[in-house]
Amino acid sequence: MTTATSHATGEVTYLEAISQALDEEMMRDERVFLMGEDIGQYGGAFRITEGFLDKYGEWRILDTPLAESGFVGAAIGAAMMGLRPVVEMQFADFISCAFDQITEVAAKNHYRWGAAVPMVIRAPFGGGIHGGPFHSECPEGWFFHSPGLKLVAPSTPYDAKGLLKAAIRDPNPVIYFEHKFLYRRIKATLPTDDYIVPIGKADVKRPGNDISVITYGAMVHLALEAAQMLAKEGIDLEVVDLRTLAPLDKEAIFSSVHKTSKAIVLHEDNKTGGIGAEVAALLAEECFDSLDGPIVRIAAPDTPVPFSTPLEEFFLPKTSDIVAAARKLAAY
Amino acid sequence: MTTATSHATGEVTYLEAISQALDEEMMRDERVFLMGEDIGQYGGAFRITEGFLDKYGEWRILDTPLAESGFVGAAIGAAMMGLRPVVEMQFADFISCAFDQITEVAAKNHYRWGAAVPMVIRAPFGGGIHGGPFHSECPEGWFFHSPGLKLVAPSTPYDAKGLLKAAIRDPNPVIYFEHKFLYRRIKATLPTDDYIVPIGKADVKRPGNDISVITYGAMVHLALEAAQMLAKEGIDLEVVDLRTLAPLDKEAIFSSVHKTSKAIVLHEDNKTGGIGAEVAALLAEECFDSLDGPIVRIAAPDTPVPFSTPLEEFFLPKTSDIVAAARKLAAY
Amino acid sequence: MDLADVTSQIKRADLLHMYYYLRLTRALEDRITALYRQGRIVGGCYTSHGMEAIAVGYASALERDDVIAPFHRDMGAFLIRGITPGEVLAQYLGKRTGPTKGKDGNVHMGDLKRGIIGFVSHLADNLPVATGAALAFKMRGESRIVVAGTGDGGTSRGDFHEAMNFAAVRKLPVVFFCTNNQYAYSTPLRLQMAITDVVERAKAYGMPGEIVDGNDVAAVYLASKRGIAKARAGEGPTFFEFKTMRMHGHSEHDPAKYVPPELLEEWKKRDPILAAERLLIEAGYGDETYFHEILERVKKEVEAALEFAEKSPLPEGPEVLEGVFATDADLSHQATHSRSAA
Amino acid sequence: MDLADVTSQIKRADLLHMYYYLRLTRALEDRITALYRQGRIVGGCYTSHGMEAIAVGYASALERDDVIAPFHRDMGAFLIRGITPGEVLAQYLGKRTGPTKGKDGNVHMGDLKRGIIGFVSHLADNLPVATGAALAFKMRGESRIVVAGTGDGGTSRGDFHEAMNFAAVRKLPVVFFCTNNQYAYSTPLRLQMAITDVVERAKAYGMPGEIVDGNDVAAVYLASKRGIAKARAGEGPTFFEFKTMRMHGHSEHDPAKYVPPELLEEWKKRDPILAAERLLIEAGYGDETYFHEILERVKKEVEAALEFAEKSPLPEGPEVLEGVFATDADLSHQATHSRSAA
Ligand SMILES: Cc1ncc(C[n+]2csc(CCOP(=O)(O)OP(=O)(O)O)c2C)c(N)n1
Ligand SMILES: Cc1ncc(C[n+]2csc(CCOP(=O)(O)OP(=O)(O)O)c2C)c(N)n1
Ligand SMILES: [Mg+2]
Ligand SMILES: [Mg+2]
Repeated sequence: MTTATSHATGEVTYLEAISQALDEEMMRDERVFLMGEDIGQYGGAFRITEGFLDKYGEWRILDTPLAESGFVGAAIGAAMMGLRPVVEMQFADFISCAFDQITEVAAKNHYRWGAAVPMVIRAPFGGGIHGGPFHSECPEGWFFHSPGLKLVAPSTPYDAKGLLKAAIRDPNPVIYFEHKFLYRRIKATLPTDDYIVPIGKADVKRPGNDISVITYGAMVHLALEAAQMLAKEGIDLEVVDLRTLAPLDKEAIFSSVHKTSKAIVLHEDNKTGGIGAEVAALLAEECFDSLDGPIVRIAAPDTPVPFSTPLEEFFLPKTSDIVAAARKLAAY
Repeated sequence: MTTATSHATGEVTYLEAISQALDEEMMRDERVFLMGEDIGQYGGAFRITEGFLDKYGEWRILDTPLAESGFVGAAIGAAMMGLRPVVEMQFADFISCAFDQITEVAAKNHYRWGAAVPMVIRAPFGGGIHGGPFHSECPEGWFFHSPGLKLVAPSTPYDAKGLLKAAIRDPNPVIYFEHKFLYRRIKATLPTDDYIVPIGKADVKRPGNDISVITYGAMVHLALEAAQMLAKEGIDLEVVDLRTLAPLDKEAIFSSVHKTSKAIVLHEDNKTGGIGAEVAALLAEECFDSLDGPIVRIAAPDTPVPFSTPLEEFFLPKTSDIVAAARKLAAY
Repeated sequence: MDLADVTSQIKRADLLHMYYYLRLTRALEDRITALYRQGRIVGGCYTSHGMEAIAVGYASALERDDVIAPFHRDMGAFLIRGITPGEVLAQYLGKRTGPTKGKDGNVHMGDLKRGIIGFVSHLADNLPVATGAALAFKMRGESRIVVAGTGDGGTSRGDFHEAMNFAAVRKLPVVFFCTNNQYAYSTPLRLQMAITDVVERAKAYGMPGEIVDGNDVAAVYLASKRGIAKARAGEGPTFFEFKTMRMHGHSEHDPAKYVPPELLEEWKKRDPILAAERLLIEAGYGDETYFHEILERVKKEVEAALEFAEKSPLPEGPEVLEGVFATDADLSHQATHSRSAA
Repeated sequence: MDLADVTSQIKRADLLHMYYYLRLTRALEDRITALYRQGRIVGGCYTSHGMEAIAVGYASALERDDVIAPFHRDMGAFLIRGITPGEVLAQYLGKRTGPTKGKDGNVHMGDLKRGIIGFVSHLADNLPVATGAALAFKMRGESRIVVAGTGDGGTSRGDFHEAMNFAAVRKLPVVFFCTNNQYAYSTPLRLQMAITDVVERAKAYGMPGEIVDGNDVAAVYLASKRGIAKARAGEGPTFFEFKTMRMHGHSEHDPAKYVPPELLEEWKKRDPILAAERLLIEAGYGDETYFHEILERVKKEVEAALEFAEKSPLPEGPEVLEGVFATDADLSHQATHSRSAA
């Protein structure tokens, strides 16, 4: 397995960045422990905790029965008693089984009676891997509408590591949406020193002057691709990576749109009631005077994630969708 | 109890309208049956099914164990086998316990393998009754982001009866949000004939020319009150009652805003990620050219519903909020 | 329970302590009920009337650093863990001096400093949470334990199952109890489960279970002591079924016409306070004069508490916006490790 | 099982029918595995290899109008209920001719016309659904029953508990089974539950339970028949624990290094197909020639099926948008009442 020293060198994947963050936080703080299905000997469905069992033992790498509500509830209790649980959903889709514990217990405890619940739920989410309706979901929209929860969704190895560390150190319940499609597809060289990416701060992944593309997760890469293509046509996209979905970095969103006057809101989640709706609503509310065109949303249609290849391809937002929308908006 | 013939005469409350709809549908169609906690001998926490047990027996008025996921799941199975279950949540808040069954099973079955799930979940929702964080919630925002579900939320006895009948006759899972605050507070004389209010159709509760207030549930009455006050100042509000929350009646929303050019989106649910965000986003996307001012959202702040009277008063949107926002928007 | 068993196993002072809390619970809840009838209470009103022995019994069996996850009829446990009658009444009146500062109501009182996990309406939700607290104690090698409860109704929920199973698999230091008071709201046991004793549920988890007379405070206390000792010794969880009867409606608004009057008559004879008094008399630990004294004392305490609560300020509107998220400072003040250790 | 018991209770034709389906299941799943290794399958690949007797046994015990809610290793049940190998392979290849028309994958096949409730990934979610189907049959006075299954892992979920309890309370015509194959993914039983026999779980619901050799198709069949007969007679639900062993990884991508090789060795000797062949020989119902014939036959069927599947069209992109909501017409075509009645 990776060790703290080996973390320093060479390029790492998005998946390895997550693994490093967990390892380093566990070494830094003995209160940090992991819970979930098959995370021990097996190293997790995606092998993110491979080797952790040997290093940390079966209490800090705690294999649970198949019971998401039960182990999320247990994480809440452990967090209140001073531990720092990091719970793994085998797939983000199964978080629906723990919905009640997350929204009614974890999210509300501090507000109701002052008990902080410092815990993280890791949720491997998103499509593009032929997972079908139950292994490809983007459940962030549900939790976005639940005061008391923080939501993050990194798009790069750097952010993946830094946001996970920040999430573990946060005094609140944080759902960490890690995009399965990115696991082994992107790489980067990371700083050798300990660092965090602060929760609540968006990041301009590409500055531009004509249109703001506000997005997160795997879609960031599509937006960057589209930006590159459009640059040749003289359309200059600014790509704003939200990184934190709740609470939204309104300042960053507004300041981008104040500059560009036009906005495309992009996500892989279903369109209706997605986080993009809130971003668009905020812009229509707070930046109305700056807007030089309609706010365009690009998102998956309002259906479950279909299984078969041509269906999933149709379902997922594409670079060409962004290009087409940007051209139209630029001409507006 | 009320009987079919007694349904014809006199004013009925919102609560009685619901009760009538259930009774008439049960008489009309022997496949319709009710499930839930304490709906039998006790007649339900709000006494909506008082007397039903004697009339329909303990299988059609089926008292369940305290297990929301279990009985919603059972309703799904019964619906697929040809029955028409109407499930009562004792309070809408407890629907979180059945979240997984609703979003993963009921919502997706027809899409995935063609099995229609004709069922209704009645969810008594909303605040203003000193219920605190677990007896006052507006959970519609969560389900709004779940393709395959229909959501309705009547604001009057007429709509309450007509929408419930339509929901029971619909071939899909429908969540029926009935506002507890309205139960005994509003009355109306209803038609003597069988009628439905079609799902998917908004209703202009007050025509006006200056500003569209797009809202639903108990807030409709605040909007009407505000409209009355503002009329004296020469500000003419149009009050659009969505009635159906999913799928939204886009045409009605757009045509109102095409006329007025200004929109206030109002709901009792938390602001961020609420249904109002989608309405605002749709307007910013599709009616941009018609808009003569920012889209204003009025909603509860992003907190759980607090218990103590001054807190709950502060939390809930007020008529004065609408009046103030409308004045400002009118002057824009 | 047998007199000799009681006197040999429970100290006089402990029994008198429990008697006091039985009386205090009853006096406080009776006052709350009266206030409710006068329309002075905000929200609903659930009491433990006739079931006081359960909370008083188990909470008396705890050590200071232990933690409870009470259910909604455990007033005695709140009091024994140190929430004052004044705070309780402030909570019921929505005052800022209540444990939730007006954010939540009635029995939804939590306070980590006093080892109380705040009740969540959604029944059984706190059982998994309790297993997590126990897990923390076990992982840190502390000798603390958790006692977590539910009603008969709550045992039908999936979270009950998932919590019981997890606790058993990991041999966590937790004691579960079920207050079997024959009804869940209006729903009788026969419509809730196809077993007659809730304790049967424990078999599904390989967990030892025991039926205990929930109206006998000494029996509840001694059973809890046994379960707690086992949990503390690393022998894992135990499940107790405390048999009792709900003597009022589900909440005070409920006339409970669905309960056969004979059943109430029968259980009235087994009132836990009367039973405790009989026991104290037999043991020679108390007499009518003493009981009267205590009664007067708790009445006075409750009236003083009400004065405190009534004089307390209501929260102000903008406080709504406070506390959705915890800060680092909040967290660093959070009582988590053993108080003795700290 | 004892030979005399088998031959006295099961007709020769029925046993041969089961043997055929054991072989067909194995051949089909072996083919799917091979395709998976060639990268020709869309998505994951879970099989019932070494556990085929369970689905074949219970599905053979059903009447035409009964309904199943299978779990994810019940290929034999799909086949017996009438989903053709061609449709199965079309499903695995994401073709429009599969039961979900490409909307969903692999074992997520449902078809009300054939009495199959489509599998949902979320384990145990379909158990409450199955109780609802049984409720419909009971309310309409039909003599139909439901068989619903889960793995050992799935019994840890709350929905298992809520379904079992509800079925027992209302004495619904449903038979529950658990395919106890020792592991949930990589998690051994000892980390899942503190009991050694899953059947203990039934006691929590006052439900009769039985342990059955899941590798003996005759035993599974006869046990299912007993449970089904009781359910049909209005005597309520039964729970069967079918003991078996998962012989491959959780899915074909999983080398299952966490399984001790001895365990696999031991269970390999108990392969359900070999066991069935021994039984058929002993009973004089079949011999090597016959077995060979069947083997050849199912291989051919599978190859023809693959040809069908491969030739079938993929769905087209815009079909994504179809079917989110059902129409009145969809509903009126839905097979719900007994097929005999219709
Ligand atoms: C998940 C959930 N569903 C419904 C309710 C509404 N409710 C509150 S108390 C109650 C009955 C509880 O019965 P039981 O657990 O036996 O406790 P008791 O009130 O009898 O002491 C119900 C149905 C709830 N609080 N939580
Ligand atoms: C609620 C839920 N959580 C997690 C998963 C991921 N998962 C799929 S199969 C499986 C193991 C299932 O074990 P078991 O029920 O014993 O069935 P087996 O695969 O052993 O036949 C897991 C954890 C899931 N499908 N559903
Ligand atoms: Mg009870
Ligand atoms: Mg298994």
